[in-house]
Amino acid sequence: MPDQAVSAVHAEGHDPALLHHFADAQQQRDSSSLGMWLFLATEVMFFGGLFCGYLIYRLQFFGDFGAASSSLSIKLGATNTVVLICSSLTVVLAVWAAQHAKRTLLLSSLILTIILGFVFLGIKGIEYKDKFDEHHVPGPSFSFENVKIPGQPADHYAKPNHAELYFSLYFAMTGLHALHMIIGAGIFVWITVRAWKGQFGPDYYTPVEMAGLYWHFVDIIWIYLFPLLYLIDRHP
Amino acid sequence: MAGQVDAIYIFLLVICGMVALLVFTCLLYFAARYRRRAGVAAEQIEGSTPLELTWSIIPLCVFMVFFAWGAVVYFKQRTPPRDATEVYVVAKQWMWKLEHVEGQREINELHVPVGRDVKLIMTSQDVIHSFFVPVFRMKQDVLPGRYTMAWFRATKPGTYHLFCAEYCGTQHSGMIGSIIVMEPAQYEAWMSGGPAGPLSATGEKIFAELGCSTCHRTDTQGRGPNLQGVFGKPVLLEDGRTVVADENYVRESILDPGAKIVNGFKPVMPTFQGLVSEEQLNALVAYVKSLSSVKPAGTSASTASPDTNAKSQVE
Amino acid sequence: MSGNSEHSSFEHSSSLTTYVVIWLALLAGTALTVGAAFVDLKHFNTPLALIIATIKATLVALYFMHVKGSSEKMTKVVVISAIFFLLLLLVLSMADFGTRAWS
Amino acid sequence: MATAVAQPVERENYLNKHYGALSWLFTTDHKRIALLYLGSITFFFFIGGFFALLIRLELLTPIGDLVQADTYNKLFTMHGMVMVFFFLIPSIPAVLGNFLVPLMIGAKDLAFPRVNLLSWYLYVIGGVIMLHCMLTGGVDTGWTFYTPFSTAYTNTKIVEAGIAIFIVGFSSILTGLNFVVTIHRMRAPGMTWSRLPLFIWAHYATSIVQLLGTPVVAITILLVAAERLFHLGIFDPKLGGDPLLFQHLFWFYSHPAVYIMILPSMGVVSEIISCYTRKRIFGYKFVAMSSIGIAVLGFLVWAHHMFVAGVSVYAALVFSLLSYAVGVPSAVKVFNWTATMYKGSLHYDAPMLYAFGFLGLFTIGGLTGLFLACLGIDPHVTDTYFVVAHFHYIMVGGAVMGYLGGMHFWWPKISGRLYPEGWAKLAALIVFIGFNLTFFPQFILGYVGMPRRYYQYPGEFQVLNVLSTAGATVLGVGYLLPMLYFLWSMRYGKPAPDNPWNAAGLEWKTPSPPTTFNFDEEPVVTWEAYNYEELGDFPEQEASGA
Repeated sequence: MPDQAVSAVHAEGHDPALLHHFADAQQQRDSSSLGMWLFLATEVMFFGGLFCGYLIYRLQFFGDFGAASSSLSIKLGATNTVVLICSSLTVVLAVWAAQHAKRTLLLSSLILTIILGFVFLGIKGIEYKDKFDEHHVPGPSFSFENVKIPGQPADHYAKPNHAELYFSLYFAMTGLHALHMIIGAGIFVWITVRAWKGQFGPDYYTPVEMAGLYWHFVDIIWIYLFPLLYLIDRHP
Repeated sequence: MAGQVDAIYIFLLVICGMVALLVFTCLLYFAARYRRRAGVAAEQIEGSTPLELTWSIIPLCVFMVFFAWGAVVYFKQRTPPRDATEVYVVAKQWMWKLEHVEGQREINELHVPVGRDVKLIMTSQDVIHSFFVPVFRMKQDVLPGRYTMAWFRATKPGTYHLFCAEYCGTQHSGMIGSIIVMEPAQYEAWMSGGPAGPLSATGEKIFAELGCSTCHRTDTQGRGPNLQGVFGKPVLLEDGRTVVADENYVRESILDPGAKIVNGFKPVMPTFQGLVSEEQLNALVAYVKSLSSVKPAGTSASTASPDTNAKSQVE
Repeated sequence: MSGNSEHSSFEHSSSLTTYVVIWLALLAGTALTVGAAFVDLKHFNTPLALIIATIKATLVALYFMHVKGSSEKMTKVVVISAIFFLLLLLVLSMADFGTRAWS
Repeated sequence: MATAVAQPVERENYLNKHYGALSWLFTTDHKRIALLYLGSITFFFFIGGFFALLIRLELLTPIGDLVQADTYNKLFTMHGMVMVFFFLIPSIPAVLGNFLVPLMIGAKDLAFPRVNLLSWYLYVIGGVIMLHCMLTGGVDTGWTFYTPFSTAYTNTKIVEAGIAIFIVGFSSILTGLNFVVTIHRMRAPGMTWSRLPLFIWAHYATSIVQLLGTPVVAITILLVAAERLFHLGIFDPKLGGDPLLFQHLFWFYSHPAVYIMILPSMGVVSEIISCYTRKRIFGYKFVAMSSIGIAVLGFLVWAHHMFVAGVSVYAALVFSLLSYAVGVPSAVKVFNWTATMYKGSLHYDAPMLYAFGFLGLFTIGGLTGLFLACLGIDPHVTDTYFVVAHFHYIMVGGAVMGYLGGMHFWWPKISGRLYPEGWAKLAALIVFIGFNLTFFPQFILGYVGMPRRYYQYPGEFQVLNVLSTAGATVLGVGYLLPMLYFLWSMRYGKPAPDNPWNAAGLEWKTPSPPTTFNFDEEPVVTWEAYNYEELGDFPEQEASGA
């Protein structure tokens, strides 16, 4: 029997969501908010390692990276960016709804967020399938023969091994981002279930806000990933 | 070089020794002097910012002296003299393969004359190794995929340890050898007994076999740039950058021609990645170097003394 | 807009219109960055794309993540230190890779 | 020596409030989680120590005759990985930190108790995976697992070890996160930042490093695993990848990690020195700020591990300069501790002996760090036993001495029992002698040129290696003693009063061992930190001679 359930005797006018060791709800909300922001700081450094590798290799092999990046479809990338931005909006609406006890708006925006999340993952799946078909997945099956380097005179061909390096980075970064999307979607399903049970209201909406912070962070990562991976050297 | 490293080491040893001694005597003296005595209470001292500032600033200044002196020694260690005799080193899992420019090939041993600068041009065939000669106080990691340089000048004949200092697998501790420093006379005798011609000659042979000469012509303007006198000089690239044609540039141009295309030329050169072994690569680099008069050592046709040759070449 | 019960302070929320405006700005930013990619600005393409992305990221952080209105100064400290240490990693490793061509 | 054991009056405390395995395995009480951590890290400490002894035995003779070359390579790799990730990084923060941070700031518990328990479970899961990896083949790349060797030229269990380290790294992140939020949010009224004990400052600085550094090694390990499993050749030279990128990302974390190991010990030493000299630490602000200084500057210096690795000359200049800057806060701490002794009323119990040991050995370790940061000397001494001696002086001489000192200092509070003073002083002496005998010869070995991680070595190095092995055995005995008499004291030790050393600090205001919620009513802090002028002298311990 975990300890804090025993602690009911301590808190006077016990608010069900108030954990025993916090003095009041405000202290608890501030702690969760600070805790989540610190976790997001670790995530910034986690993706930071990948961005560092990307920065260094892109400066070394600019032409080949441009050629490899041109093989990605901008349409899908741009739609994914729009999808994520919309999901950020629905998340903000959800938090606002929880604060103002608007149950239907809360539930609908949460569900919309989850749907948009899965739309993003769907589009990502299509892109990955294209890469599989075009043999652009690093490994023995990788082939990137005679692809011209954009912006260079006609007979400049990209080096296959540098292109494989690009796709290694591409799959590492977008794969890690997609994994975070899946975790995010899972969190929102859990939040929706709790919202359905009516646990959130004007005086207790922290979980929705924390899930929102996480989702916005994952959106910010994609805001950087999209131009860096998709939009190198696209001009004629 | 070893003398300078020892000098700075002793300098640090003395200063750090004094600081350590000072701290330890203070500790022991305070420990004895301010032992707990009945009725004598400790005197609360808040701390004194000026004192603390002094023992922050003074160490920083002393550290800057260490840094500056160390940086000077490091720079000297990292810039090989221009006229050093060159030895190509290929590190492989658990052995050192060394080739003199004059053509001698050695495994785990390096014969060098006393008093002459020796420049090592090193690369690895597999993992990271590290060329470490404790007596010369010299260590330099050897990386796969590019050249790293190191140099030394032996001052006393003898046989000295050569270790691999970067962990490289099962026989990491077996990857040792020796540097044999000989009197110049002995060295010449050892050299003359050596096999085939100089490394650049083998390089020339490979240059012809692989068909490089069809594009890189010396007489007329072929499809590839004329390599005469290219080595060591800045090269204007197609995208406006200028790079100095050093060993790494030549190596990269052979293995990855598209990376730095010379201004005014087409990227038609195929890659030789996987077609050329490390030893052949070293020979080709030695040959390209020998085409440029900057390097006097035992090169092809021109027999005139290096200085005049350099001038005539430049006009 | 603030809720009825007194002890729940809502400095963390702003009006719906702000959210929609920010949302439109983000969409515009996306369109701009895609459009700009097709214009040949020599070596300004990448910095421009990064500037647009940074503006979008700051908008999301300030308004959607409520960094702007929140009375909590620790949030700002954490955000700034995270960015500082990330730049530390990028800049100091560039100190090595960037200067290799000099020697 | 065990006088008639006076049965302690049975008072409800965190140890006897609940019984049974479940109450321990599902506890969210920071004190119980500290004890869970204590058990698990001691277990790993003796595994790592066992490997160390095998390494030293092998090096008794120049030729490799105790174990095969591969086994030796796995021994030093496992010694490194177990000691760094499973003992040194969690030891003080997870045991003493978990136990004392809430007590010292007057809180009932950490900010996120369940996250704290999750952190321990992650540690155990990581530990089990590492144990499985060791028992079924181990890893032979060195704890630094440099590419391309770790990604392409070995088929030992890198991915499994990587997953174990990733999980344990996550546990370290969660501990750091818990501490930062607790220190910010849950201080008792009156406990302002300038009244915080220096132990808390040290743990705050450690948590900054844990939070911002560990994720980078996490992504580096994932990339190595991705390269081995899915051919994502980010470090593969054949694809144009750069092995130095791995080293940059690895050392970006692994240098600040050494500050994760040493900063908590500095916090412990500050507490011990102020108690046993009955004095305020000299220059509280400087010592507190130097902890934060070390944590932040620690992130700027990582490439001094790579001066000979092929980085550009200019990068080496930048990092050597910054490495000297990070030396200054450590120097300030040592000078301030020494100045604290001045006009003190010194008393020599075991914790104080460990604090003196820390001061001596950390000073030598720090000063030899200056040799390694110097660009002139580093090419000669890096990757030799000079570097091995340097970081053992800091980690074993500094961190472990601090850890043992802290364990003795707070043992009465943790277990409610007094440890046998005589045995403790003896153990401290043995540890000090054994340590110096083990590692001082290695400085000379290093400068003479014996490379690191060598299974066989030329004959002329043997004498120093024999000395070092002799020292290792003494050190091994020295480390066994505390475990024995601590366990002994749990059963037979004298019951400890609430404040056996009459020390300053909120944790001494709770009964020992404390109740589950630490403070019956919320404490209000009105006194400055280390107010020894009000606390007066050291208590006359009737059994102080035992």
